[in-house]
Amino acid sequence: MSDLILIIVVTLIKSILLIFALLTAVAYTTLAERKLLGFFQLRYGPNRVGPWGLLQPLADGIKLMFKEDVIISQTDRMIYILAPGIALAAALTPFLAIPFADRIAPDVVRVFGRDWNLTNFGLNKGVIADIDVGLLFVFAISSISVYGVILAGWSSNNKYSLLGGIRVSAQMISYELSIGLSVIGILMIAGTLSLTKIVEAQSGMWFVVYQPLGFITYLTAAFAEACRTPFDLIECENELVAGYHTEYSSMKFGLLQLSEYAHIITISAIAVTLFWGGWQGPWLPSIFWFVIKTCLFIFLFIWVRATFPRFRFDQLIRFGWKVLLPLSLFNLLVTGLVLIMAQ
Amino acid sequence: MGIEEHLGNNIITTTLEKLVNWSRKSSLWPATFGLACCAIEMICTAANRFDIARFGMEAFRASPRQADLMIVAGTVTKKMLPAVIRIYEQMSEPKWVLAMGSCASSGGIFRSYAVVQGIDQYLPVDVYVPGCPPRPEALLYGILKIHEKIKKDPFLTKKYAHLQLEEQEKIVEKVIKDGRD
Amino acid sequence: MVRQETMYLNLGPQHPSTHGVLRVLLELDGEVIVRATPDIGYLHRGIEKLMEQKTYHQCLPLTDRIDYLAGSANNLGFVLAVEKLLGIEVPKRAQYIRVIVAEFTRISSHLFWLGTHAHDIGAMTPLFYAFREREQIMDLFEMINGSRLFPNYLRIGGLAQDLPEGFLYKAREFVDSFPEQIKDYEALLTKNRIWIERTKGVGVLTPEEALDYGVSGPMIRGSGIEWDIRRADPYLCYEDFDFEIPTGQNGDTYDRYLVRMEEMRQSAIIIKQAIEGLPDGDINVEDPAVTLPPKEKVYTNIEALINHFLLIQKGIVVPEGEVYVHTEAPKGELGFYIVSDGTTKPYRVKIRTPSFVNLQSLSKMAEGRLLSDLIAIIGTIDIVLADVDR
Amino acid sequence: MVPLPYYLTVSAILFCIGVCGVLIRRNAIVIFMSIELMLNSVNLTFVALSSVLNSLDGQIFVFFVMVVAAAEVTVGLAIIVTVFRNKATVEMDRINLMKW
Amino acid sequence: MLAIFFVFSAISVISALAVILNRNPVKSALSLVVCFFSLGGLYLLLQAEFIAVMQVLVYAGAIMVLFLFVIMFLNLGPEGLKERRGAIISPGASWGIIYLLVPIFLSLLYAIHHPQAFTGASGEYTSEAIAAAGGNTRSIAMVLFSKYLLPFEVTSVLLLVAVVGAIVLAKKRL
Amino acid sequence: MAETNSVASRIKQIFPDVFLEYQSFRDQETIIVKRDRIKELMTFLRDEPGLEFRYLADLTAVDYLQKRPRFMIVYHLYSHKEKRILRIKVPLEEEDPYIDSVTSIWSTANWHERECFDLFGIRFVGHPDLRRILLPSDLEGHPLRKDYPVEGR
Repeated sequence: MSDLILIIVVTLIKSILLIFALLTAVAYTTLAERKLLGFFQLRYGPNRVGPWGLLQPLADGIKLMFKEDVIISQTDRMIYILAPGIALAAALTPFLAIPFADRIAPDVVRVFGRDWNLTNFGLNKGVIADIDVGLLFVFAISSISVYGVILAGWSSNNKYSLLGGIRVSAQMISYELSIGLSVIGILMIAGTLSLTKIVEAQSGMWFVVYQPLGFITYLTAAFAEACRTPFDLIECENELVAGYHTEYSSMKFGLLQLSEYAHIITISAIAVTLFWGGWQGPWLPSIFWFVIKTCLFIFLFIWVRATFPRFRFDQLIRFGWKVLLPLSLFNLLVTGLVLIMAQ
Repeated sequence: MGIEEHLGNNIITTTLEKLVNWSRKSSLWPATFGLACCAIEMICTAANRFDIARFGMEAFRASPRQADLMIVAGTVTKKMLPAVIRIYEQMSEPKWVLAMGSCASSGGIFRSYAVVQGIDQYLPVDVYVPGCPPRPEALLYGILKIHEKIKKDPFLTKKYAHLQLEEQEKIVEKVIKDGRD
Repeated sequence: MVRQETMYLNLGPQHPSTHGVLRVLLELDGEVIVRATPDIGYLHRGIEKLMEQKTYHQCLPLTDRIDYLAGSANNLGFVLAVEKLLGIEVPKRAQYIRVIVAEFTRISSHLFWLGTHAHDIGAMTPLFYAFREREQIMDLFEMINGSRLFPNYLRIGGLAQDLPEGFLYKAREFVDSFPEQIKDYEALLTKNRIWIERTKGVGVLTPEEALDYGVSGPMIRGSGIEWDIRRADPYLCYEDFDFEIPTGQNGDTYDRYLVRMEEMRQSAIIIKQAIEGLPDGDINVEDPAVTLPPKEKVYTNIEALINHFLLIQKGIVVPEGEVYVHTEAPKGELGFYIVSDGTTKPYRVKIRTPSFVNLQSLSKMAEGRLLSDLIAIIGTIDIVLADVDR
Repeated sequence: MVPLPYYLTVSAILFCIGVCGVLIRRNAIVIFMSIELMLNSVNLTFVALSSVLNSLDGQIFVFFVMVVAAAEVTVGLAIIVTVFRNKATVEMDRINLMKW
Repeated sequence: MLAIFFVFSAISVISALAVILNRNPVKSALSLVVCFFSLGGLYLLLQAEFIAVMQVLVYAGAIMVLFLFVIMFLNLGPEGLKERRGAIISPGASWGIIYLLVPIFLSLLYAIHHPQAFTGASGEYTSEAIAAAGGNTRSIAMVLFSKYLLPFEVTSVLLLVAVVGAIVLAKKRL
Repeated sequence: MAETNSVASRIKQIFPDVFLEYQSFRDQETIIVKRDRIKELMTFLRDEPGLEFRYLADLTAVDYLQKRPRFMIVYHLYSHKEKRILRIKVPLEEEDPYIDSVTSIWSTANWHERECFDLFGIRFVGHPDLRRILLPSDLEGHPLRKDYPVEGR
């Protein structure tokens, strides 16, 4: 019984800390984006609110919280309110299975005059739940994340939002397949679905070396998954005003916005875990490596946003089916052949 | 309005008020709302030389629901007026209006059958920025004035001045009437 | 239970990518546009009516605000029309300076088009790059007459004043560095796969359609018709300059993009030639009925004082008649049709603005395309709503 | 450990609800969803029995059912879209393609 | 354990009812998603993790998105999402349902509560054996790629046929 | 001048019943015709070899409040080949000012004619979609008429 309590308590502590860290990270990703975009565009970016504009996300958050919350009358109230929550939850949940550090606590801790063995259930590991089918879990949850957008778009009772919702469902069908196929090469090499084991398998060499094509297809599909430029079709302001969150105001809009950036972080973290060795790295503590690598990916996302124009809706679908899918299949084939040869 | 309606009137509220006013001033998102010539100078203000982003204001929101500040940049015609009012009403409280340029303030040089002689006949304007068109610096100055105004806004200690229902109806009637002729 | 019906979508009048207050009524089948009907007039300010109440010189500030991205180009069209009515021609130096100002206006207008067009298609950064150069031009405008957007520098019979000191040097500096800076945009866009995908084959106008719809400027040149009023019907002294008229082949958005990019380069070349060949001399016609006397004379000479008084108070008397003068504004053919009844105020001014006519081809180009293409097409027409509605 | 009959009861209830849906709804898409519901209730039986009988065949069968369901849904929805294009309705009462 | 089972099964039954009783097809689809989720929970209880995740991934993540897409795609008009008013169940149908379903349900219940019907030879995959083999997923893979290899390959053909069929059916012009 | 005169004379020759006057001011030629055969005339001007005014640059109206006839429709044609502008003017009476639409000849005339209808109240017969274009649809009066006050009614 005491084991169960231990599991619950430790997992709770880890989850709360992680959520707190993640939400802060998400808030500062927005600031980083604004600052970096400023940098790319020969501007300063926010610099008046706090030193170097560091308090900007805080100000945005408080302001949104104290803004009037408009709920339009002709809407499906429950779904309308639920949608931002679903979006944010689905964006954050994959972190449950992502190992963010090697180990974060000693094997045995002495609390309340008692030794608690943390090695059971991997409680001292830098992951909240070391799920046996971690990879599948992550993809299952991220396939759910479109519901937030679809529902927000549908329940807003606004044609622009609806178009955003339709776009996301159609676009998701086209890239979800490639994103799944592109990581199968990893599975074949690592021989496991558990994310911790995948990271451990990369102690010798990062998988991006073995799977360059898989990485590229994953990354491209990831841009579509995170709905970022050049695939930010569902909320592109020049066509659909604000897409699915046109009718959202106040903190609900804030949640949608948070979920969008949380999605970027999640996707980057998955990329790091699968292809770039996760927390592996010399000299520094493992968690630093994880954070640094993830930040690099976030930087890439922002960089691309500053550089590229936007695809058209049908072009994305065609791209997904005609380029990404064959590429990832080809990658699969090559990986299989090489593995057979190696045996 | 948001949470503040559920808060009582007590000692914490003054501090809270300061905090919230600070946040509102620091993250005043304008609605993308260019009507005429002044819109060009507004875009210049957002562009790299003047860089409105420094004040955390580069988040030009396309959807009025998420915007805090409506910069009426340019001539408002009678045909456009209903749309302007509608957008203002779609914005969620608290919201501020800045009349940019002489056309928005008074009709400017266009004293003709098609032009509204000043948007303040229909919307509560907080700050007027003169000029035809005002230079970006002038617009920035106007925005800083709005910041000052927000800082002094006693929204917790005094109930926010909602427009009364009747008044609102009157305005709507007036809009419909004026939009027609 | 459900009828299969097309969805009606109302784009604008306040929409981020309608470049102002255009409203487009869309009939959509899924995301395919069945019919796009532009609804204009949201910026109709009655300029033509207002002009009938004002003296010719008072009309000048109004013309600035027609196409507010190219204020001086509108000034130019108007003063040329009035000068034609008067039957005068301005001195060579004034003509050269007018060319310089007009071409700078063209560059700044095209830069703005580039920025917003790219932004509409989703590339944010070109907007800011374009504004970097545009601000330099704004500085130049500020030098010549004190205002950024609307310098209002031209006068009937000449110019408001001679070029300030240092202008030519700065202009020269800009023109020299400009081709290098265009490379920045080209690096971001011209060879970008996504950009090409988004613009090639979108919004095609064949030469026949272009003529039928009466489009002008880069629109008609993009369709492959080499027609530039600067060359076809030279005004000012454009025949003195050596420049090329770029044309496209397919008449699509990409071609028009290339045409405008090349036009900016050509404008820079024209300015360079104009600066090099800038003659000395007067900047106003020597006609007391048109030109204000010099300030020092007004203070010392009674005749000059009366002349000044009359011109200011009454305005220029323009002989009875009517002219239609068209110029190559940045967006296309800008025509002023002025009917004079022999007084100091125009009897009727009709402004044939390029955007008004060009916009008409929108429904033709957008039919059967996707919603995203509509945004690209609106961008490629390069409209300014004040220019459409007047 | 939850007794097997419990699972089977839930499965039976779900199955019957699915049958009801097929019988009473007019909307073709909802009928289709009811069929999916029935398939899922059967899946539940498979998984429950496989766990009781210590055999993986049931789970593998579920796997196949999912594949078939995916295929079925693609084709089925395509048919519905086509029917809608021609008849402008997805109501079963009005879709009488077999009757001329 | 039992409590969790009851929670999941209650959710699944209620949401299944919502599927067929909701007027609005979008809401039906959403209820079905909830139902699939709770079924996934039940699979987890049965220690079929792989199937549980697949349930979420395939059913909730892919198939239902397709459903939603089609519903939203077909009902673009503002009135479209509301079905015609009136009873979902016509009186005649309800009697038919009672006559048809009640016997089915009762016989199912009877069968369920006579478990001798289900006794068979117990397989070799006890939970200990599965754990020893490296988990549920690995064991399934072992069986799938040995005993069921042919059916597995055949399903790929089936999927291909389905994709081709769907394209042929739904595309306006090929 | 002679060349232009030839345009005028050719019109006079082919459309003698509608030809009214030829004017020239500051090298710009104006031909005034009656409204009756305007479509035929315009088609002729567009297609006739040697003229080929393929491009309708502008179409507008002028309100001569005091004069009779009150309105004057003004077409500006441009020939890319000849690089020449030609102005065609058509007088219209105050009572029921109408004229045949040239939309079928040049698509660009569509909006020009709508604008003319909007601001002057001139009816274009055979126009596919004659609605107000610039002003709100429920406005009364036509603002560019000289008897309409500048600040509106």
